[in-house]
Amino acid sequence: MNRITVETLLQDLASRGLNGEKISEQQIKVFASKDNFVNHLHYLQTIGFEHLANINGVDYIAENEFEVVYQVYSYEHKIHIVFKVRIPREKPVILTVVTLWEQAQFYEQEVHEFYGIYFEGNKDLSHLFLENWNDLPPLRKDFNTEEFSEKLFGSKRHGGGK
Amino acid sequence: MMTVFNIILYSLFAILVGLIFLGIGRKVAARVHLRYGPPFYQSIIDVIKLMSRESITHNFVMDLGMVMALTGLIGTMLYIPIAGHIAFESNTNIIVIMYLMAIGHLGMAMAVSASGNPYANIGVSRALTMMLGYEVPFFTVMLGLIIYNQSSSVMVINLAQAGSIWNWNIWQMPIGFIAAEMALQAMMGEKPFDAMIAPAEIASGPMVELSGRYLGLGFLTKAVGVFVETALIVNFFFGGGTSVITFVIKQLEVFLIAVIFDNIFPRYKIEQAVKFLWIFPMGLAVIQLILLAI
Amino acid sequence: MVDKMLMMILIPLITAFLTTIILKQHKVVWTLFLAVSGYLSYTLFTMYGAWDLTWSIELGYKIFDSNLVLSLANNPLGWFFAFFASVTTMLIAMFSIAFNDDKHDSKTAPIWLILIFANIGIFFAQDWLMFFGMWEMMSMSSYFMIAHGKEIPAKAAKFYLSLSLVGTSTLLLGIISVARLSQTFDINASIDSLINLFATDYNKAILYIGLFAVTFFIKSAVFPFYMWPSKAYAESPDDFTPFLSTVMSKYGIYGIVLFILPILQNADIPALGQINEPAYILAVLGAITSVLGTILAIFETDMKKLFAYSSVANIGYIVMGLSTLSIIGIQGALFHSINHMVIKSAIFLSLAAVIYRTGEREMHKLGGLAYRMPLTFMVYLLGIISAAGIPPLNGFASKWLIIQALMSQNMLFVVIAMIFASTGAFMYLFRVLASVFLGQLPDKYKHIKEAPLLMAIPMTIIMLLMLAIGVLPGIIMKPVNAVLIGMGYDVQEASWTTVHSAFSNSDLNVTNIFYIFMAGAAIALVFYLFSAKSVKVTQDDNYTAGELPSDWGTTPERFNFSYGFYQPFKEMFNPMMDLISFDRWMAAFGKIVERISNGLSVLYTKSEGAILMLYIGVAILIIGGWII
Amino acid sequence: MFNINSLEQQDNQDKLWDKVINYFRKRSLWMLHYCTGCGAMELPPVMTSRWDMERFGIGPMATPRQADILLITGYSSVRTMKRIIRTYEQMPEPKWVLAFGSCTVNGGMYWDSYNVINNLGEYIPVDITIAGCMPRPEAILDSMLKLMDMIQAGEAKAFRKYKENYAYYKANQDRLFMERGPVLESAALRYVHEETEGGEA
Repeated sequence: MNRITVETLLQDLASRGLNGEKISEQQIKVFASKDNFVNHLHYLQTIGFEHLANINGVDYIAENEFEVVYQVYSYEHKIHIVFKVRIPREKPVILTVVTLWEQAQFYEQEVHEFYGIYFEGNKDLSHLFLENWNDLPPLRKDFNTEEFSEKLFGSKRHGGGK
Repeated sequence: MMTVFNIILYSLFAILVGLIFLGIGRKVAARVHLRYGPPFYQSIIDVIKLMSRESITHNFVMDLGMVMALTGLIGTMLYIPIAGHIAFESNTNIIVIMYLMAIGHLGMAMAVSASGNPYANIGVSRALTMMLGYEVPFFTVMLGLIIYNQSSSVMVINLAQAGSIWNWNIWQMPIGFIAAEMALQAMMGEKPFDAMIAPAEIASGPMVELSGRYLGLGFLTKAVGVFVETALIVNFFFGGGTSVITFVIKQLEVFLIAVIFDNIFPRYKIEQAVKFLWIFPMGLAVIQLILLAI
Repeated sequence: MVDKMLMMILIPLITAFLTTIILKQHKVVWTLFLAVSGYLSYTLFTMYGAWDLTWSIELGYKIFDSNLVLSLANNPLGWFFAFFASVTTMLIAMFSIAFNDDKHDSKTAPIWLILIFANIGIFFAQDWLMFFGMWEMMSMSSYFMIAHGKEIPAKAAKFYLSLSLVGTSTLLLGIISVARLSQTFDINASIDSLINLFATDYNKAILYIGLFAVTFFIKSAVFPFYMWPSKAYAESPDDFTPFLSTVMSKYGIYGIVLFILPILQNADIPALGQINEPAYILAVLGAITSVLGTILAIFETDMKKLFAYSSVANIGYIVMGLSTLSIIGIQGALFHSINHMVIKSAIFLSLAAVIYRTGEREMHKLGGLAYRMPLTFMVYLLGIISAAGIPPLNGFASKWLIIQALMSQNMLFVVIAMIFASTGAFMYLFRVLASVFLGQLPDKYKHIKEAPLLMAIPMTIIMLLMLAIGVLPGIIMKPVNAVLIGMGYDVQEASWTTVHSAFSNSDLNVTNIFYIFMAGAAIALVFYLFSAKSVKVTQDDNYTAGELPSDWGTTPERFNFSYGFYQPFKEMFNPMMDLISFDRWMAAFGKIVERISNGLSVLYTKSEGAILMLYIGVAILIIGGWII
Repeated sequence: MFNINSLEQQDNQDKLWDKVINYFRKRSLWMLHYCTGCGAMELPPVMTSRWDMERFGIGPMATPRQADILLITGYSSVRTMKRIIRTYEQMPEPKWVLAFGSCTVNGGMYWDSYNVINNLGEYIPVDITIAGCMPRPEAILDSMLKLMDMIQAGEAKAFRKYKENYAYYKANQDRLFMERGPVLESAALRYVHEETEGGEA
């Protein structure tokens, strides 16, 4: 396979209906819709982006949306793709990519744990880090950690001084 | 009556000397690390503290085993001539010494296994494997000594070296001495042969569940063990000693060599250690044996 | 007054037929069995010193111009083995009463009685005909005993039988050749004639000795034939395994001491070092046996198989001791034979008690039984201390004698093998202790009880016996020396406490070691009692880096570290193990034969090894008969 | 002879004997450093040649069974706390706890985190806390010396406090570990996915 550069990759993706932006010579970001992003990821995998480094969640509370970010890397082309998918906050459901990358299991579990995003098709979305957790997922912006800490751990602002 | 008094005296002497050796060993190790180090009597403080502390037992086997361990080592110690003196009338047979020492190992292994902690069992499995590694070369060296002197008595071997410093066996069989030193390093569980302890890896292995009095007894066992092992080397290769003082000083030298090696080596995996022991010390010991036989 | 000798041999036989009639009354059967072995022990005890006691019958045939006579004679060596064997049998018999109580099983008792009959016959046989007949009887009855009407054991027994067949055919061949030479079937005469043969035809003499040696090696599982005990011991009934290991493994040793040793010692064989070439071969075979047995035992996970290999290793020590051809070596070997009887019966009986209570033979499925069965644990513990040859118990003095003998004969590399084996013994002995008796107690064994009283009594007796022999080696050494005097060696009467060595200033007072051990224990106890008291915690309260193992679904069985106990060590040996695996050799050999004789492949489809051995046996008979 | 209860019955017992024992105890402090947070980084300098803790007989140990001091080096999350408590309870008496850094006093920079406990003293009894983020090695060494003084004077008895006020500590621990309902009302906003695929067919 020919060596893919950032520019050719962006063109290629644009032809497939994906908006992208160049960040640096070795990094681009791509925006996809939640309906067909799995196909795009699968395409990326076939052209050499075989490494899924991480899955992140971002809470855009002002826009009432969650963003799920897939960090995909190619050792062959030395390009890092930040692959972003937006989903609505009311119904945070997205398809799983465990079928493409096995390691996505743990990333998805983590994102589910901290944002409450539901990955459709992932068989096991149990807790990884939090024990005994019954509250709102803690990294959502509408979760009030100070109040939580105060109620559970008895924390005080300024360490109780002033 | 005199024998009873002697036995008590010799045991206490060995324990005390062993503990002070351990303390000096820590001090020397500290100096190798460019530290000040603890006082030389630190090990005695440690043992008294441990003895005075609450301890945790899982079942009766633990008590039985730890007492057995110290028993075995003290029994071994009583068979070793110290600068020609011996606690009671005996022939100081080498094979008796080797086998009596084994009861200490068995007791210790049993006590720690009784805790049911897998770390302890891993440690014991490694320690026993290591034992097979070092006993064979060490015994091969001793075999050379026995054949050379036509006697399996430590006392006879000791007396044969009396007189000049050039009578010492270290000059008669230098290759065997090197082999014995390597085996001794493993026998004392010092690096590079400390895979059975490995604090960072298996949580100090056999000692993982020992606390208070059990660890105290373990320390005493270790102290007597150090005394016995160094005393054997001194008797075999350094001509024993004219007085108790010179004997102990020679022992200390042997011990400090081990401590210094301990501080400058990394750790072997257990199978590497056994392979090493079966190739180098064993090879040297066999070469020595062949040289003697010719 | 009926002949004592005849009575002794007939009573087991008569009882065997009697028990077949009342087989349903299992309690009566086993009690009869105990009574017979008790009677034998008592009779043998009274027979000590009466070396002129004989019984013989003329058959009225003539071969080689001599009358065929079946005769039994009381001789020191045979008495020595027979007496201790029957004492051991008595203890095992007591154990068997309780062991077979639950299962209402008594079908093995008659065969066992026939085996005892053969046992007495072998040890007191005066001529080769008697010896051979009894030997064959022993092989057959032990085959049925091992199989005991079950399928898997029958396979192991088949293997054992086919090897035995090789053994008996070579024995027969040897007997015929030697008898042709000496013109009589008398054992002592044949020894003399073989000694003479060495002066004239060295190679032929070696060949004849080799024929006998193969038989004895097979029965005692010396090196080329080390593999059958692991199969046969493991599958035989649990109460019979001690007998198999303690008594039956000594037939070969008895044969070597009886026949091969006097020849090697008295014949005119060129010396090699301080001994001679055949003795060196014997020593090397013994060394290989003990090292191999040890290594194989270390890797075994089935506890009965493990101790089968341990028995093999111990036979190796005995053979090494015999091969020194010196008085101390033979003393050590005979002493160790008896020690091995005592030790192995202690170990196998305690394991049988464990199996009786748990029904489990795989070590890694057990654990923590010391807290439920403390007596069994103590018996086993003392057993392994003895077996490892640690001083205050009995295994030490005999090992010490053997090592001293080997060293004084300058057999350096054999000594190294011996040390390797006895240090390695420590590894496998401890493995069973840790896996079966220590560690976490699996939930399903939480309510296990101590072994029943009738099992506990023999175990306790054996435990005390080990201690007694350990403290006072004279208990065995006196008969040993009496035997040696009877065999014509120049030895003093043994002392109660001291064993002697060939080296200067090296005699050993064994009793003193016990005192010193007690002194050490007293000092250690002072330290122990002087310290602060301890708090008892539950068995599962372990340091696990703060985790609760139960959180991760870890059961006590899985928490025990016992399956791959010596995994790193094993990995070191893996390439070697492939090379020495007899099964693989036989399988590979069998496959080659299969390929060659494709038409006959039906014969080889199942258990190639066993059938192949059978063919070898038949072939030896045919070829041997032809040559002669 | 040696009696573990001597601390409890101190008033009735011979003072001299306790002083002797306390001397040995203070001169041989073995620590289990539970490396929960960044504080563990400050221990190597204290142990190695710059400050050399071993000259006071203080040394690291691998398991709680052997250790006298439990070092909580920094913040501890709820999950870690469970392990700390188990470790603490596995230590034989007498035992002491040294809490490192601000995090163990009031949460430090993690004071409003959703999973870091604020005050370690609520869950296990702490003998000495060292303030600072992170405390300097000098401070650690100083605290050790202070602990030694306290042991000699018979003041370091927090482990007895744990026994006496076990109900208080246990209640605090249970608040973290026992099954509990939502702490905040906002928990109602959680998205709970309902399987719809099955219904379509």
